[in-house]
Amino acid sequence: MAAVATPTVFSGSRNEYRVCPVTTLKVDVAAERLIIWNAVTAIVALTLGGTYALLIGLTRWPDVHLLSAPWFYRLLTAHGMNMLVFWMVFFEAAGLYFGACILLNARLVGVKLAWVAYALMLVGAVMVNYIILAGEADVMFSAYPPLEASPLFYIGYILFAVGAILVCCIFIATILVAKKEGRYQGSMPLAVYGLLTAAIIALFTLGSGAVALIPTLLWRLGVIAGIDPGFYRVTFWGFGHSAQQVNLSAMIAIWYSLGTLTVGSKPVNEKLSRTAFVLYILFINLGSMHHLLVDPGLESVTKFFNTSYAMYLAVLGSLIHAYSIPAAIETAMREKGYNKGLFGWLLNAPWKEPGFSSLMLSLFIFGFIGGPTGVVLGAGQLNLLAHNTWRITGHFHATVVGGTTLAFMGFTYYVIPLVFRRPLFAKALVRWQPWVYGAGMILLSVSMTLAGTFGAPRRHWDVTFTNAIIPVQLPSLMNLMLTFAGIGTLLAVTGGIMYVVVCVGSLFMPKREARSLNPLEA
Amino acid sequence: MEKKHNGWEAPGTMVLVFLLFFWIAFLYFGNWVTLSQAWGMR
Amino acid sequence: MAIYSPERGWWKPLGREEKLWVSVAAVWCVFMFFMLFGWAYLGPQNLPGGQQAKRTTPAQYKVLADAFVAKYKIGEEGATKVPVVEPKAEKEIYLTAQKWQWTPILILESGKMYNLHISSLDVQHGFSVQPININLQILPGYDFIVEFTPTTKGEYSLICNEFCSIGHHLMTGRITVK
Amino acid sequence: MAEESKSNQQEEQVTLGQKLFDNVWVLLAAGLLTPTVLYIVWSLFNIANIK
Repeated sequence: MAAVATPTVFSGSRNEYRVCPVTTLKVDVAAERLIIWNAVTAIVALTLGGTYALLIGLTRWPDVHLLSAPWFYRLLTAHGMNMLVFWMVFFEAAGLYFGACILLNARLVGVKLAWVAYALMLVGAVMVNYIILAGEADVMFSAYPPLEASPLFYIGYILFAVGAILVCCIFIATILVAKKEGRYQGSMPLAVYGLLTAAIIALFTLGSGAVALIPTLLWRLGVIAGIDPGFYRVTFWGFGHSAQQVNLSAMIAIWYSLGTLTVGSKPVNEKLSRTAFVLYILFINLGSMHHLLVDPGLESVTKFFNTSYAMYLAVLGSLIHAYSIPAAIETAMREKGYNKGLFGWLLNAPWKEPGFSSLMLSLFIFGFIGGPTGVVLGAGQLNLLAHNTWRITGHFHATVVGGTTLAFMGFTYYVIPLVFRRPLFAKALVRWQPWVYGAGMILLSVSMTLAGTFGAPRRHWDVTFTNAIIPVQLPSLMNLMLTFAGIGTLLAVTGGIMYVVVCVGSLFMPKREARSLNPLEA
Repeated sequence: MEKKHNGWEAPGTMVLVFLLFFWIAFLYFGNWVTLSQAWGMR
Repeated sequence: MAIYSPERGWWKPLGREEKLWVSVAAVWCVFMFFMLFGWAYLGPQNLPGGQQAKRTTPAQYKVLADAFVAKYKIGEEGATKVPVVEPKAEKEIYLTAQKWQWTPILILESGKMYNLHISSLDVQHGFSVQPININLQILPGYDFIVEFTPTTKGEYSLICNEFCSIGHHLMTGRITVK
Repeated sequence: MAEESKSNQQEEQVTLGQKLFDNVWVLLAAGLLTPTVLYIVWSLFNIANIK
């Protein structure tokens, strides 16, 4: 910190730059290429995961019951891996390069290493997809030992994780070098701060994943005799749940960015927002304990302290963002003159603009459904009534899909004109996409939650238990909820198809510089 | 921050976050009620 | 401007509204934290604590569970002859999870306190009592001991809600409370 | 040179809190240490203590 920043921009650097005509930001061309490749790969993973989502959604709809049991479990495993890991992390890699290079006017450190990271992640993702579809890893996303998957599954998982660790290190190195070279003055922008939070959380996450998965691989290779399932659960969820906290932090960074891009909002208080991010860095990973609340062997104090993120301090962080993001939008809109009444600013907001509607829907779904259900499920005694039921699935579809995925989708509509430098394809579709996807996700996650309260288990092919030796009858209201969930799936998949059509179509639009910040006019 | 609405910077947001607060409290206590139907576990 | 660097000295006191909301949120967070412990005394139902588990192995556990079934067996049910067990005057009762069946069918007395031992002989399973929806994670190698008192009479179904390979949806069982 | 001393002066005015929040290494250490100790080590200690 004591070193004096000397503005030596460009000197001694082999990197090429272009200047964006709309934002006047300086763009490292090498980083831009990485952003494009990572983002495109993310969308391929989303397309795969979405196809599986349609098939498994139609299977859990009792009147349709499409797939056979083995294929249901197989595609559910593939759906989890593609959505929770590959789509998210590839998109976040693109986001980290964007934040570190473009927002800081900086050069990407270690371009070659970044391509190595991309290759590792790609090889890992392809291996995992292949081995699952080949039927040699019907173990779900969590892959609890002693369930056995082919060693190639774990090798793919680990290769992907190593690639992701490299991405985080490159990101951190880039912002450190940017500071040293004086590429930006003072503190980094809030959006980059959020991405830094995500990267730090990701490093813990991936380390914990390595501690879980490497011994499991050794066990599958016959090097060690076995692996303790309790040890695996602790370390795996240090990865599995924390990975969603990475998504959360990245999503919030994107919320702040979208607020600025759409209505020109400015954080109401930098200290407040940054404090919330620091609370995440410190405490949010303790939330991994949510998965272990009804596990044998852990003391109640361990469970309570960790599930509460040390006195709910990470929840406090979220509540701060829940205030500071809409407050920033409100003050920006009021400064523009929309000052009428309590909600004049909200009624006159640019709802037709896909970035803004995604932002607000994502805020709403995360804030009113995903977050609060998480707080309820995280209370130990209540978790007893919800563990492994479809309530859990409903909770994380509201957070990671209705929240994070929707925010990422909204951000894409800015990335395409500004980074890919192509106008959006089918603008009429773009306007409606966030609404269709958001509505589907609300219906899906609420139906899942309610079905779970009536006892519907997660990861389950047949809740009528037709061929079971001892018959079981679950309440008929649950069947109604399962049907609603099926309809929600169809709606959300429609929104997903709209998104993919827009993205793929845009790739074939003629290349040209953006003319406006508004993606519908660019 | 010059333009204030009756002395508040963001009164609409304040209403929204308090709605959120009551919603969380409702879900939290509402769920505790369901516990009384369950078996006593210690 | 969240995508641009802030002014140099951004460490500024919170405004009136920020202070109000942060205080409300912080009080609520602290309240929820203490209620986790509070409910342990006020609430009717709690998580099994850490001392309520023992290390075991599938082979060791099978010996205990088989002896329990042999001692109190009163009948059989279904195509695979699932034993029906009524453990009269016994506090320590054993339930076994194995692909894909909960064994045995238990007949318990309402209002009596039991130590229910649950473990798995193969992979992880999810103990789930319906329709009261009580759920526990069952691991091989861990003898999970749940102290509980069935308070309501009737037939309760057991299902498995942790994926336990391809026949997962066939795994059921029953607890009858008389 | 004048500019340099000016930015030096500004650096002095920045509060300790801001300096800590801006320090990537402090954040990194905190973010790795707290969950490792409170979640991983504590939980594994519990599990190791089962008889």
